Amino acid sequence: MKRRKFLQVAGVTTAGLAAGCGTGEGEKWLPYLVPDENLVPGVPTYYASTCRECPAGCGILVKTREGRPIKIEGNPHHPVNRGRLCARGQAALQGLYDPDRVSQPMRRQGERWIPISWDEALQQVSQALAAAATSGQDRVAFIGGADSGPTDALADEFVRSFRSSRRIRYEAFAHEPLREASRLVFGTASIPRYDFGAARYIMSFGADFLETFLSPTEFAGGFARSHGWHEGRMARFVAVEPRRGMTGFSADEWVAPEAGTEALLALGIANAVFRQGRARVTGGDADALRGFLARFDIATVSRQCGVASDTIERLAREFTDAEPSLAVSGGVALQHRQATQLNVAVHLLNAVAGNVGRTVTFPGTVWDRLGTFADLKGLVSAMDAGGVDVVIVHGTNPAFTAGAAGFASAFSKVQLKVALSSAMDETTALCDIVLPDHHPLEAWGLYTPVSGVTSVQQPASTPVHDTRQAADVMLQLARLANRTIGGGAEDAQQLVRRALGADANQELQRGVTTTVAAARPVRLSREFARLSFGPATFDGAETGLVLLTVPSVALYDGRGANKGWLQELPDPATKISWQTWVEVHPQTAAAASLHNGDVVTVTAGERSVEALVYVYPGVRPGVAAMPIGRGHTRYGRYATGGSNPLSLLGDVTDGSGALAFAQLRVTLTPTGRRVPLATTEGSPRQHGRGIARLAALASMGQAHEVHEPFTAAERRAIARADTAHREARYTLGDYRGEHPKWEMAIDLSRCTGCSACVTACYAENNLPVVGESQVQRHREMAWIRLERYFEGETEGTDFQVAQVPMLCQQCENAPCEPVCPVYAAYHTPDGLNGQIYNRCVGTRYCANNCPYKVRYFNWFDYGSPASPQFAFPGTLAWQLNPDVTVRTKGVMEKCTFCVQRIRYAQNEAKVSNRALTDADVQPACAQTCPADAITFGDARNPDSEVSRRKRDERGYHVFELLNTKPGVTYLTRVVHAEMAEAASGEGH
Amino acid sequence: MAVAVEPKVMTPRATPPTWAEVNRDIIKTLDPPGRGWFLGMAVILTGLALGALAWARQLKLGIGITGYTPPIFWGTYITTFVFWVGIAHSGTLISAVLFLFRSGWRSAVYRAAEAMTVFAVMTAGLFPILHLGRAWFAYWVAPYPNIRGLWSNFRSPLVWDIFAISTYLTVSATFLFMGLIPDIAALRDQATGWRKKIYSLLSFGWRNSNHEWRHFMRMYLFLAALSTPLVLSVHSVVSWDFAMGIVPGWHATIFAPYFVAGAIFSGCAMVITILVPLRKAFHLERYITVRHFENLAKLCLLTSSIVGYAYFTEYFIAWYSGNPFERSSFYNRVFGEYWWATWTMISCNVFIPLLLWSKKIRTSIPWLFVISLFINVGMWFERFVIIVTSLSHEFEPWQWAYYTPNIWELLIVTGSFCWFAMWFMLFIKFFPSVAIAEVKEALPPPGRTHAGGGH
Amino acid sequence: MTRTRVTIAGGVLLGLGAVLAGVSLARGQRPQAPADTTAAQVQWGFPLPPVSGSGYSDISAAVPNGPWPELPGRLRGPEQPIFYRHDIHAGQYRIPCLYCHNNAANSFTANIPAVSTCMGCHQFIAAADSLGNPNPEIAKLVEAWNNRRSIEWVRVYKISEHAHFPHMRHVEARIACQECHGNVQQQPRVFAVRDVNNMGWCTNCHMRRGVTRDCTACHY
Amino acid sequence: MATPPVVPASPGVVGVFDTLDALLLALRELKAKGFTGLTVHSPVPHHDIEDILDEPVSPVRLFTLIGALSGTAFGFYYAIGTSLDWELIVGGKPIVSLPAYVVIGFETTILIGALATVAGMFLNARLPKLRKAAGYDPRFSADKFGIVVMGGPAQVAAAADILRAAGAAEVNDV
Repeated sequence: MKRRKFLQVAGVTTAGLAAGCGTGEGEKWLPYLVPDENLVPGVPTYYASTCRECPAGCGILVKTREGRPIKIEGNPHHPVNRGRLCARGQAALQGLYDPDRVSQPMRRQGERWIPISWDEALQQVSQALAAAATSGQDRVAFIGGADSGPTDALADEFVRSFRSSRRIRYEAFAHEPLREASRLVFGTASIPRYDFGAARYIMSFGADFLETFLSPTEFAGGFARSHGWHEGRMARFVAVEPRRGMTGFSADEWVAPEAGTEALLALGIANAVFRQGRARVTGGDADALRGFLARFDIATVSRQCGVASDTIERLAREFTDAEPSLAVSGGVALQHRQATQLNVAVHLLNAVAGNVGRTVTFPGTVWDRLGTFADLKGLVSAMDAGGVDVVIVHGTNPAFTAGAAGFASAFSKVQLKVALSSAMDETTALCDIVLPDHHPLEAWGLYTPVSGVTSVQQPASTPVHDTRQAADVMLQLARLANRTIGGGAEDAQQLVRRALGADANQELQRGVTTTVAAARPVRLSREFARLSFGPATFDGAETGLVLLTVPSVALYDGRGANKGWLQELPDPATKISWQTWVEVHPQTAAAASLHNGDVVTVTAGERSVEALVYVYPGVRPGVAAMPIGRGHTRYGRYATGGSNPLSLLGDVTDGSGALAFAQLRVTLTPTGRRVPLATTEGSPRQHGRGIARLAALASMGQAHEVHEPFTAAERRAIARADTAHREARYTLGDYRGEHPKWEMAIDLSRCTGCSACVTACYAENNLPVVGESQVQRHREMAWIRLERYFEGETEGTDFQVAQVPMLCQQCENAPCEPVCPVYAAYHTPDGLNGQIYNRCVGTRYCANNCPYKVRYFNWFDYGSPASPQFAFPGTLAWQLNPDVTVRTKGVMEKCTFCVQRIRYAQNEAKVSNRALTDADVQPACAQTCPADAITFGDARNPDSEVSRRKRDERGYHVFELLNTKPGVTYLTRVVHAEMAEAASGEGH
Repeated sequence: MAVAVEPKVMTPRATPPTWAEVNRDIIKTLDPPGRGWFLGMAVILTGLALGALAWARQLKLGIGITGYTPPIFWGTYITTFVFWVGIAHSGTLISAVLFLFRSGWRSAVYRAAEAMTVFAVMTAGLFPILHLGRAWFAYWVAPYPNIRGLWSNFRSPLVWDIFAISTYLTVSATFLFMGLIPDIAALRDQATGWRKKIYSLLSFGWRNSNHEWRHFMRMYLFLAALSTPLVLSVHSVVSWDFAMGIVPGWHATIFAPYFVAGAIFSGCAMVITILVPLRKAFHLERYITVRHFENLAKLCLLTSSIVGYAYFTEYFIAWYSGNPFERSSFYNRVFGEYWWATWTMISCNVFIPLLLWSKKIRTSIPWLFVISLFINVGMWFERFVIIVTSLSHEFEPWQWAYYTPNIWELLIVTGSFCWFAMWFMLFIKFFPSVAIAEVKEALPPPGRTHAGGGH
Repeated sequence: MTRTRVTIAGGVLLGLGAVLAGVSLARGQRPQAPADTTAAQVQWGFPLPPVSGSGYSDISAAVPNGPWPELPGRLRGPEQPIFYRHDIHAGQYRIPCLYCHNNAANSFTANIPAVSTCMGCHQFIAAADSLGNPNPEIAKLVEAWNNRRSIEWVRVYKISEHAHFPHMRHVEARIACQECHGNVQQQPRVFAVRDVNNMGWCTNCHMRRGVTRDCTACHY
Repeated sequence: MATPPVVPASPGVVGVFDTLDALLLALRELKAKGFTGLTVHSPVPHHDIEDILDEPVSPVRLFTLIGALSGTAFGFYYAIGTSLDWELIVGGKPIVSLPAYVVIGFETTILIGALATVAGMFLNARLPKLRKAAGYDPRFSADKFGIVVMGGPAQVAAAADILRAAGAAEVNDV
């Protein structure tokens, strides 16, 4: 591990927090003792590992400079994410460098924490464990998160070695109902694997598969392949859910049934399939299903769900016409009393459409082995009864997510509570001893998200603090208690290397091994018939609004809450950051005269929380939605804003023992206060200005009228002038000779609005996190933002959502350039719109003159430790990219197509004297885009991918009539809906 | 304002003052200041200090302490900058243009107006620096030879500004001082002690001899001739700060004349605002007569209607062009979140000045004073509306926002008014605020009954 | 009156002359074709004409096994934990710069040699100076090595954070290290021969050699 | 009336006048008698005085012209020269964007023109004058006029008579 010692050449340009002040007076250099062959100061080293921000287990490459991880990118060899990453994955770094991390072992005394030595801590814990083991069976409990591989096995072994079987893999989003449904319908209690790429027709019953559901990055890739317009074909996507979230934005059609009746709707459709004689099941199954489904008469269903019966008939027809199709369900938001039934129904729908084995397979996944909410409740009651002496919590925070199970009170009854946690979160705060855990980027492991995919996890950095990996701690504890586990392995590294076998090093380099696992064939079981199907019930007055608690794209189940990047990432649906809001339908709002930003008390029974009203056409009338993840009481400086809707829930479970996240009807009572929303949203409509364009599939192919702001004569004149200018330019000083022209193409048919690009940009370009108060003033610094416009009549469900990533367009005739008095903004030879931070004096004229409004100003000194607004406190500063200047106060900044990457690649190419190719340069946003919507390259090369996409018939430039000649070409998003025309035209 | 030493009321007499009286009365204004003057000065300096503190804080923490809300990147500072540049205009107009037109009534008022011009430019010049993100690098905007081999971008209207404003300051200051020389000589000949020394120095040994007058009058003529296009150019350049931008609501060819008219409009109003108390305090009723005010009022009326016409044209063209961005921007001006600013502007600049059609009001000093105040407010709001509402409602709907100035900006703006007032207060106590020589020119020379002055 | 005409004509001529002067001056500023670097100046840039002055020692007569160069009267530059003499290593013994600062060839940043690099030679080279008495400086090095300690060298050159200087590009372009760092091979103790953050000095060299002056070549 | 004895030592004489007309009378007389080196002090310039003296037009205008022209030249020279010194393309515009430079040229025209004019005035009017002028009287800056005649004793005497005859309030030696 010495090769990653921090004995480095004195922080070679630690990204200039000292804001470049000439000579390094008195600065010290610390050379290596022995140079590390694969670490050259100034040259990045990459380590393959696995992202553990959620159970999906994406493969990552960690970019380190001088031994410090500074950026995470997807591992292109990895079958799950194919080199892409979501916002949460990008932000893992801020977990590693979390300024509020627990930096050494501590013992709690009342409310105070006293540092103790590792030895002392381990001694205490091991003795307690031994004592507990001697005093009886099952007196030790271990609560962990999703895990697999040797470390997972080790935990089991560890608990067993202390005569206990109480080991729970607790995930707040464990999708038990889906697993249970698989058992009931197909006899295998397993989470299916979905192939969105192959599906020609996708129907989602509230599964947010582009946000948090199972493996969103993987799904986004597949979804973009099938649903993204290609050669005139694209899959149709129907979102069936009472609340239309980010995933629903990509839908061609939104069907909003009464909350809790989705199961019935699904069964109704399945029934219709049979009645239309389109079912693809045969033999006994067919008869059984027909019989069962006949119970769900379409007229009745239509009445129960509030969905027209001909809609049901149509959906059935379309769903079976397309081959193969895919229906998904199991989203947390719709995890209500009837969740298992809903998943059963959707399984049946897939069965009758013949999708099972095609788009729906059962290879076995990491979720299969997760414990249920009921299991946790079992442990809670045991703890409550004093049946547990020692509890070890690792990598999960039930005190925050499982308040409903009464976790906290029972937990406090346990004699010794040990946290193997690197964060002082709610659960850790309740513990007696905290043995700080490595961050996944410091730890060893093998992770198998889906059987057949073994993803290695290795340290990319030496421990930032005095922490130890949980597995190591377990080994040491066992050793102290004279037990041998893990086959007597020394530490986790040994465990992993043993498991990898002889060619461990190659494995470590590649990061993942894939073996083709034959998906287990499944056959229909009849058990589901015993379930009782009906509308889900919700506690509370009939007049109340059904409360949907929605997992947050950024914060997941709340574990992302102490990461500034994620807190400041505008929610893709509402565009609000930092705050907790409650979504209400315009009609509901009008009736109760609620307005954006009104502070309301959300009351259920005697429990209540406060939230800000956001009037949102994406929820059904009679439904209110709140995001999960904020409202922490502990966990760190960034986490404590907002409120936690989970604290409203009672321990209601569904048939599978899962917590019913949707179980309440709530009332909203205004407090009379109003707070400006920390939103990036200006106007939610684009007023026909053709920024994010939609086109109906029907209108594609045939020459549809494209708005042309100039007459033919004008066009010729402009072209002549441009060529003249270009000719002139290439004879001028630095512009002489051949240069590439860097351009970008963004395919809106693929973009899902997931905002991974935004966080990637934060990570790559040292963007400061400015905080709630500044976002309320629209002072957020995101160089790339996602604009979300509603198109069409938003009163009903028949509207489209147009999303567009807006970043510097690198205009050839950039309006921002000529107005800068000091040439801080100018045009580079390779077609970039250069921005020289250290030359900028801050007149801000460029920003006024930018029609795309993509220039961002440093209102405060975010980069200087002396300043009250310092954005990189503590170890967060270690993440800063040394290749990018940290901007000082008073200067303008903006996207530069990651010019530092371009220059680096050019230098590399020159030194190893070969030609520069597009493959060498990828801006952070393009690199991470899970949907592969962003293409970057040299537009002067007609064969480059970007040139190809530029020539696409859907290509257009925003505000063409300004003749700014943008370097970013957008490709119109194609939708099945017919009303899309609304947004298609340039504003005229 | 200051109160004269002995408050004896002087009623305007039918007979014009003699040359001797002119000297006596005007030089009297330089008598040691009274309590009122010091009181006013105290208030002014306090305001100035507060403004300075606000700026210090802004320099330390960053310009973020203001209320700026992207995409409104320019706010009260630039608004006030344009306001002061506008104020600066009538001075030169009255002294130079009217001089060329040989309109005699200028002689009594032009000195005060010209002083106002100089100090207004000095105030305006502060704001481009004030509003910079990195004010300590303001000098980078100037094209000075430097070791980096970098120059400034002469395509940028902001660089034009540097040249226009600095030229204007230099030339108008020179013009003012040149006009002062004969008067300083008169002061010198009356003064005693240290004052005499200073005035002798400043008068360059002026002797009122034909050898001096001969060249002086030429020089004065040519300065006037040069100042006239300058005064028109300066506000045109300032207007191009906006017109050169592509922002809907800025990008209009009408801007230069529109701004120049507005500038003269606000300038004349400010002259009235200043002259009324000055005249009262110094008992200059015999020199600054109602006729002068009426003429100023007529100028206001004229320019007001030009400005009003410009407003109309803006809206008409916005509609007629069919350009959706322009249309939306102007619709938003009148009916959007900033309706209050727009309507303040229109009523103060177009409706209220209509009162001046009535001779009764035009010749009533109190009325004029009140109206002039309204016009000042209105013209500040005109710039606010042009700058802020346009920026708040640009091409990109996602980036529409609402901005209101906060306390720090207001402190600095107030400070700028105090800065202006301070200089003016000092001026009127050290130099004659009415031109001795030129007033005499307009009067019958001793031994004659009608003024044969002029050239 | 003739005087008048003359003066007028003079004024006009002055004006026109000025314009022409402007254009011609600008012409003169155009980057020239690359100045060819002689073989003597390539790679580690030695031998170069020795310079004299305070802080430099005269090594013109030095031969590898001869006596060490005289120390100049005054030493410039910051005092270092170990009195490592570039004039001996690089000057007298002619060790190429890149032998120790090898990363300059493949990275933005030139490295300070690792302790092991020093020990590479000094475990064989006796710790004794020319007069035969033990050399305390090498002793320090050995001591540090034995205690697995690194050595806290004092930094001499630092480029501002807002400028990015790719060493490898300049080495690859066969620019002598001395071009920027001065005749280090004559400096007993290294001192900053110039402010490397003087942008005009960078751009002048770039213009002389006709390479880019594009701002984003260094500033991003 | 008895004429006081003329002191031959004095190099000149000054006549102080209460009224403009008296001054003009004396002035005409002096011109008629071919007196040169007259200095007329008057609180304000007056065209009648100019008419009688009828001196050539002040050369200040040449200073203005030359100043203005070199101003224009300088403005364009500076703008063009600096743009060509380091070619930076902004907004796809040509390196030498003349229309933009007109503003610079114009402003420098005015600036240098004005300064040259002032300089011209100072040079031609021989300002600043440091020494006391012969025969100057502080009242000349208020409401009195004066004529100073320099010359030999005979001329001075003659001038004095003329001045008196024209009705000078006072006639003093200087």
